[in-house]
Amino acid sequence: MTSNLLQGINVLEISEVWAGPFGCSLMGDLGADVIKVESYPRKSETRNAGDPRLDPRVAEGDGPIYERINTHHHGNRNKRNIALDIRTSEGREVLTRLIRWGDILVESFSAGTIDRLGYGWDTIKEINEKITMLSLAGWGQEGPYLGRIMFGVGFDAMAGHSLIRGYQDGTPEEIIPILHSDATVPLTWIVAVLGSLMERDRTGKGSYIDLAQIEDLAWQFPGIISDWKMNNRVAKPVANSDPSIVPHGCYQSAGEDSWINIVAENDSQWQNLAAMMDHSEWAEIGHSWSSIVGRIDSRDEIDSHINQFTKQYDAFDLADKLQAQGIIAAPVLSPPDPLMSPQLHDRNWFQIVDHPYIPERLLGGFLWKIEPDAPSWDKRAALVGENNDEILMQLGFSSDDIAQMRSKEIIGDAYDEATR
Amino acid sequence: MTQPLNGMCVVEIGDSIAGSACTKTFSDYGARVIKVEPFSGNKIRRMPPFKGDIPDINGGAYHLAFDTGKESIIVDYSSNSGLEVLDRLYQLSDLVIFDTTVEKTKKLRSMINGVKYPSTVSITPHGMSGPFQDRRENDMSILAWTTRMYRNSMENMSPLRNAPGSTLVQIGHTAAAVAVGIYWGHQHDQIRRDAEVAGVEAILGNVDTGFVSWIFTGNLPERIGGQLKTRYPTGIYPCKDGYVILSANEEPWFSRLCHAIGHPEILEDERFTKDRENNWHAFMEYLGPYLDQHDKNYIFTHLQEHGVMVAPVLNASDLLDDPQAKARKSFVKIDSAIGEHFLAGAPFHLNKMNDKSFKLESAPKLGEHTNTLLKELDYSKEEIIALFRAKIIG
Amino acid sequence: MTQPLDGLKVIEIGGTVSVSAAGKKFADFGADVIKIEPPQISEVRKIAPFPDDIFHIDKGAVHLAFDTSKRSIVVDHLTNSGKEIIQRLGSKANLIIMDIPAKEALDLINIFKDGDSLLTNIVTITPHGMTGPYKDRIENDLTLFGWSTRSHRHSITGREPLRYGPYAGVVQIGSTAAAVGMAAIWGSRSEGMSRLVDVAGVEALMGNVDSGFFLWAVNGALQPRSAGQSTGLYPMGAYKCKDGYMLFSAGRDPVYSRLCNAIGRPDLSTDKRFTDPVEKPKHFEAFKEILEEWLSTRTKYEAFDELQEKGVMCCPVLDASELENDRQSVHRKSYITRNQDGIGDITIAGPPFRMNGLHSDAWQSKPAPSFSQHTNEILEEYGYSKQETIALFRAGVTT
Amino acid sequence: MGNASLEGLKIIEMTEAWAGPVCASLMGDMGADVIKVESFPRHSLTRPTSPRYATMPGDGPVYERDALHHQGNRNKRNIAIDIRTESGNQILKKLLSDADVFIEGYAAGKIEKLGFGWKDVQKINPNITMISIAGWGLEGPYKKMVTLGAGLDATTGHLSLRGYPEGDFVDTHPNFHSDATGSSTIFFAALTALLQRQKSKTGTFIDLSQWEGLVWQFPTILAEWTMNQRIPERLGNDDPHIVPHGVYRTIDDDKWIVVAAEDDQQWEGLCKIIDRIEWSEISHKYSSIVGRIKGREEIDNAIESFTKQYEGFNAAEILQNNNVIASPVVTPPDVLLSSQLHDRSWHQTITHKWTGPVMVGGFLWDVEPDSLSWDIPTALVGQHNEEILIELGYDEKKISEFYTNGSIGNHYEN
Repeated sequence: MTSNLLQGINVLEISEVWAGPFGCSLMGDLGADVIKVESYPRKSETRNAGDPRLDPRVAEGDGPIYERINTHHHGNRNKRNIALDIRTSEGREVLTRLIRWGDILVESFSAGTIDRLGYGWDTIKEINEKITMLSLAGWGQEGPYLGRIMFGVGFDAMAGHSLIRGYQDGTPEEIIPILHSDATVPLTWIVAVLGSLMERDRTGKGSYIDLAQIEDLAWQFPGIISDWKMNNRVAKPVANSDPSIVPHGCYQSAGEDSWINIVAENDSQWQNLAAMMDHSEWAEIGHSWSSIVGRIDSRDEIDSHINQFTKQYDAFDLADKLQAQGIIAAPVLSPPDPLMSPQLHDRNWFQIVDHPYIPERLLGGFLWKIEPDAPSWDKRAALVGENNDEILMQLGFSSDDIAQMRSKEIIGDAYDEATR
Repeated sequence: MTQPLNGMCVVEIGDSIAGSACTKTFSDYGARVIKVEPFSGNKIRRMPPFKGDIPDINGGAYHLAFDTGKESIIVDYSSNSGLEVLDRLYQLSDLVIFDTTVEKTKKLRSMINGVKYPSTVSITPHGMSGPFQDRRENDMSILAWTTRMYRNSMENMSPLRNAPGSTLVQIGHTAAAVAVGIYWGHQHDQIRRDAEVAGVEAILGNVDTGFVSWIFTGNLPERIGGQLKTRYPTGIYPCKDGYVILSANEEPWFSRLCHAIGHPEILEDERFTKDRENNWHAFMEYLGPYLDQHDKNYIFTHLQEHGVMVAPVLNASDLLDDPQAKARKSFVKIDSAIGEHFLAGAPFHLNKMNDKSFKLESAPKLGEHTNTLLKELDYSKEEIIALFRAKIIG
Repeated sequence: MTQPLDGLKVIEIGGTVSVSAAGKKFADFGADVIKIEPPQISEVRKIAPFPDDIFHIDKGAVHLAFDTSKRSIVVDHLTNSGKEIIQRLGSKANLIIMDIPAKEALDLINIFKDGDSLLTNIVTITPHGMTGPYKDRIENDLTLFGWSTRSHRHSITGREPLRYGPYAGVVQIGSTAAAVGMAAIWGSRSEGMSRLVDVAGVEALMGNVDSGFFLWAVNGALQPRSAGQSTGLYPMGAYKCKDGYMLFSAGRDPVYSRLCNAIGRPDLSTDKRFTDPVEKPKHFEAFKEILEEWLSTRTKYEAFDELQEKGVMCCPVLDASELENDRQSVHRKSYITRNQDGIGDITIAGPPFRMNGLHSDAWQSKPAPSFSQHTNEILEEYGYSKQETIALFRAGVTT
Repeated sequence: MGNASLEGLKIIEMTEAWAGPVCASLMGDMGADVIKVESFPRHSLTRPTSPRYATMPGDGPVYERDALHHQGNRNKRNIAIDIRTESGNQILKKLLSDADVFIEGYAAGKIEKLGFGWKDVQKINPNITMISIAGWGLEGPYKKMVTLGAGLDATTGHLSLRGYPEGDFVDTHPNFHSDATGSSTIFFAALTALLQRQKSKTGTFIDLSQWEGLVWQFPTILAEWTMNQRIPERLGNDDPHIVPHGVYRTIDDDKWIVVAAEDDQQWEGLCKIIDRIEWSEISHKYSSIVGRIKGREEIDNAIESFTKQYEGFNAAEILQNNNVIASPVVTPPDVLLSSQLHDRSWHQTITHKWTGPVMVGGFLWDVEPDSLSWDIPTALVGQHNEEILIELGYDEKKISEFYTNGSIGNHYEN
């Protein structure tokens, strides 16, 4: 039994990839009842792998590829799943009942699409005036870019973030596309929908929430816009350095492609670091490096000294040593490295998930610990249509209705791999 | 006209009223005073009263009065980056006043060595050596060491302090004197000096304590409160509309008083010529009626005309209206962090009354001058922000 | 007009970037957010940029953006007198979010314990959580990011791993705390129970999507740290155009074919070199040449309009100077500029989401408070007499 | 030889009581050549001719044995002149002609009558700095008024702040705070003028009102009135915002101790000592200053029940060792019990013709490298007449002439 903070909240998800689905999983972690309406018969984008030989997102195994893909697994725990063709009248009837059932509807089609499907806000609130509808189109529901398509990597580029992420000597071609908005948008929209439910207590009505993913990125990077507006300066990539702090960087540690981050934010941290490096004199009054002023004037020299030092040690060991001296230091983890953290094991953070098609592995755990009712991974990422019958029964359909829908391919529990 | 101390630069590194009182006079007569403060602000900023009783780090009465015309810079000198800033400040200045713990003072003073450095004055409660050097005291507990609390009180009642703050002010004021002294010396013989003012000693070694009298006579001071009934009249006496203070127990003032109140016969009266210490009540039959009939300002004027040392007992509300204060502009209205505010004016006047040698300028906001000063000390914008980031300056 | 979170009281303790980011949404959507700041100024106020590069505790860009609509009170939470204030403020609050060292956090949690039950919801933010061997470690934005596997993954093999933009990591941690904090408030509204939530920065970043660990955990194979432009599923990444760069995500159909048509090379959509998954990686350079030639005659906005018209996933790569004037930002007022007393014009991002219409006032961003601006007001509100207020100030507990 | 900061400066002091004389001694302490021009034949206030409370028993003239005089007159030479006489007048002129500072303490206007107003002095020596220290200054309606420190204390409002809350003004002991602080003010004023002289190349006259020299030291008195229209009340030893903050009984009769805890940390230390550790625990109302200022009485009692078991010095020691502000309320004899003062060898033993060897209080400050020394004990009246007059170029014959015509002297009639 997972946390029940959100017990009694019904969440209806018609959403792809992560920004919508992952948030729904978080709500599920917190006790909400989440039903994911999955595209059918067309395979949902989230489950759409390339050639399994080349697509790194697909786990080994012999089950259907669309059940083995990481994108789906990472964003769909703790929900129930119904695969429904909402382009059919029967499908629409099911969806309509789901909308009556729901407190929250999460959709992340590009702007306008859901209206074209006949489920714009005006229709939705006719069906259920208490429901809150959340739309997650990247550029929002209005404006010149209406109808354009993009996802996380593009919003990152247009929010000005991409250009400050690179190496100081690098070119934009080198900048790795990232999905930061997919990680942060869910955190924002949970606040949004719960806020609207609180307002519903006063007004008796749900509300429509237009969340432009690019705007949710914008507020997170005040430095970018401010440096331009305040000082007419276009922020340049600072990579791992900080203009006001030395040392502040990423250094090589022993072993191939192994790294450690080290930061000394104040004199005492610097003093201890210098001592660790057998150069206490660097922190003695009289030596220019004993003051932050002297240090920021000798960034490169200091960094190269540190590199010489860190090269001799394993990143985890060295981080232990430095932290013991009160110095900010952490190994730079490659994907497998979390399993080496005694801390995460001590906190039982990893989760073992049993799934018919992917090998049993330790997966990453929850974003938070809660007392007294801790979150638990009650439902693994559902198979397509896994809960069709249960959900339809709950909505009042008879087993005959269900059998009919299945035969008319209005619902289903398998995709044709080939479909796009 | 320029002020007498123009061109002189004093650095104040302190955390009590004493240091602020010490550098105030320098500042008001034209010296540049740089006040080095911790992030929480110098303690003096937290001393009430505040306007409307609403605390304000820039609006405390002591701060407004004692930090006039100073510059405020926030530096955390607990680590090397801060010490490096201080080192540049030292070299900018002619005099450094320390008013903090002995431990800190020793550390900060140890950096000051050699010709390019200024002279220093260190203010501490018990001095920088000896078993009590690390004791923490406050305004009242220091006074207790000086025999004054004991002497200022009455038999069978608890000893009594002076007005809150006055002890620390006296200590700071003492430091100002030695400070200007060694500054003069430094200018003339190029000898850098470190002076030390121990609060207890500064007051105990001064006048108005019972110690020396006791050494000379072995008699403890009489703790008789306001009225000395053996050698009268001296002390505070009630009159028609308040109180006056008399010092007429000795000649020639006693005779003058008797004439002034119209009872010269007292001077022939054996009760007073032979046995005065036992006849206070008898004497009061002459003085009492006179005091009862007249108000304090009349008594003041009238007795003074006869050369009797007498003064009215005034309270806060009387001060601004006092004719002498008005005539001399003893109180000055200035603009301050809390708007229009009254402060006491010049303690002394050079050449002529109210010339420009003394100037009261408003007290600085906490950290108001950090930026400009650091620029002056040759720090780049980038370095300044780095120091701020590292919580060295604020 | 009431805002959605009217009536909620939220307390923020620690003054870090994380906790300030956590409190921001509550404040802008109507909650009464009290920012309890340490006497030695809050981290968030120390962060550049500052106007003209002159530091000022009330003018830091991050503070101005994240502390909007809050009230500031300065309390030393390490003293007992300070704890008493926090206890009085906190017991009236729906939620306390704190980002202070685990040891200190434990002390504060204890003053809200009533036997086994808690007097109010508390979310703690720490680098490694409240328990475990690393609980007392100190980290910052860079090192936390290193822990998350994202630094390593989102950088180039052989070269040093990279973090995201400064503070991206700690801001995300703050948002994580806000989300669960909101849920905790909802939880006690519906069944009156208060909860203790432990947000560990490392877990909040690593457990979220786009972290390399989950991917590795599922497929077991370690991916090379690819450069920005994917050489496998291209075009993916930034490509040079006339006046800057275009970001593409058009490696797979149907988008890939649309791109080929849009640049007038329908032939490429069936060209085995670029469609056969095994062949494709060998011909990256060839395709890049073709695409860049087409781009070289077009500005990024021209390419953006032209290609999106054909349903190609792409967009311009913008820098700071271009954000505000982007057509969409202008239309939606994604950035607002206002004049703030004593600071001048400041520009901050608008609402992260729009409730009840694009320009409803569900979101109202009032100016960020100056340091200790509301100390006296708040103390009075919570029943402290003038004498007590002065005593606290005098003792250095408040400022 | 002691401190040489003011070496080369010549100071002429013609003042009585304390403020002026002490200032001159402070200058002497720092190496200035200070000459006290003593009133003759009239003796000064601090030189009583018949024994009184501060007079040391013994032989020799009473006026050489009074503590009040000894307190303010070290490190200066003494010449006793009747400046009303022709030759006395001449001598003073000579003294002033090469002096740097002239401090006079007559009632306003008096010095002019004697022919030594600023106008005259300026003519004698344009480079000299002259300081007049009349109680209320040289100008204004009160200029003619005479007073001692106690009167200034009363008219600056200080008196209205001191005293027992429940008591009456008449219970409040007059004090001479203006004398204790005035000396430093005069000292500072003199040096300020000398520093100005370095630029202006000419002397200065300073009108120093001791009242003004005192009043700036009490900002609260004025501020309470101007900020909050309040007349501050007598607080005794309390502080409205700090608890504990008071004077408590010790085991000895009429011996007292000051105890104050200004913050939570000091409070915790105190609670340990007085065995009320629970009072500093977060659960207890007294753990916050807010609770403490409501519980002043209970807390004071608890503290006194502790201090009553100890002798004052010991209690202070114990409390201080736990970060608590504490000091014994020292009586004059207690001064000799302070291990601190002895460790710093602060007391000075001086030998004086009539008092004999006597241990008195030390200096107000110490200076490195050249520390202070008590080179000249309080001079007898006219002790240096000859020495000084010879420096001024008079010969033996002239000097004995001065004695016979009464323009100088070296003793007073009883």
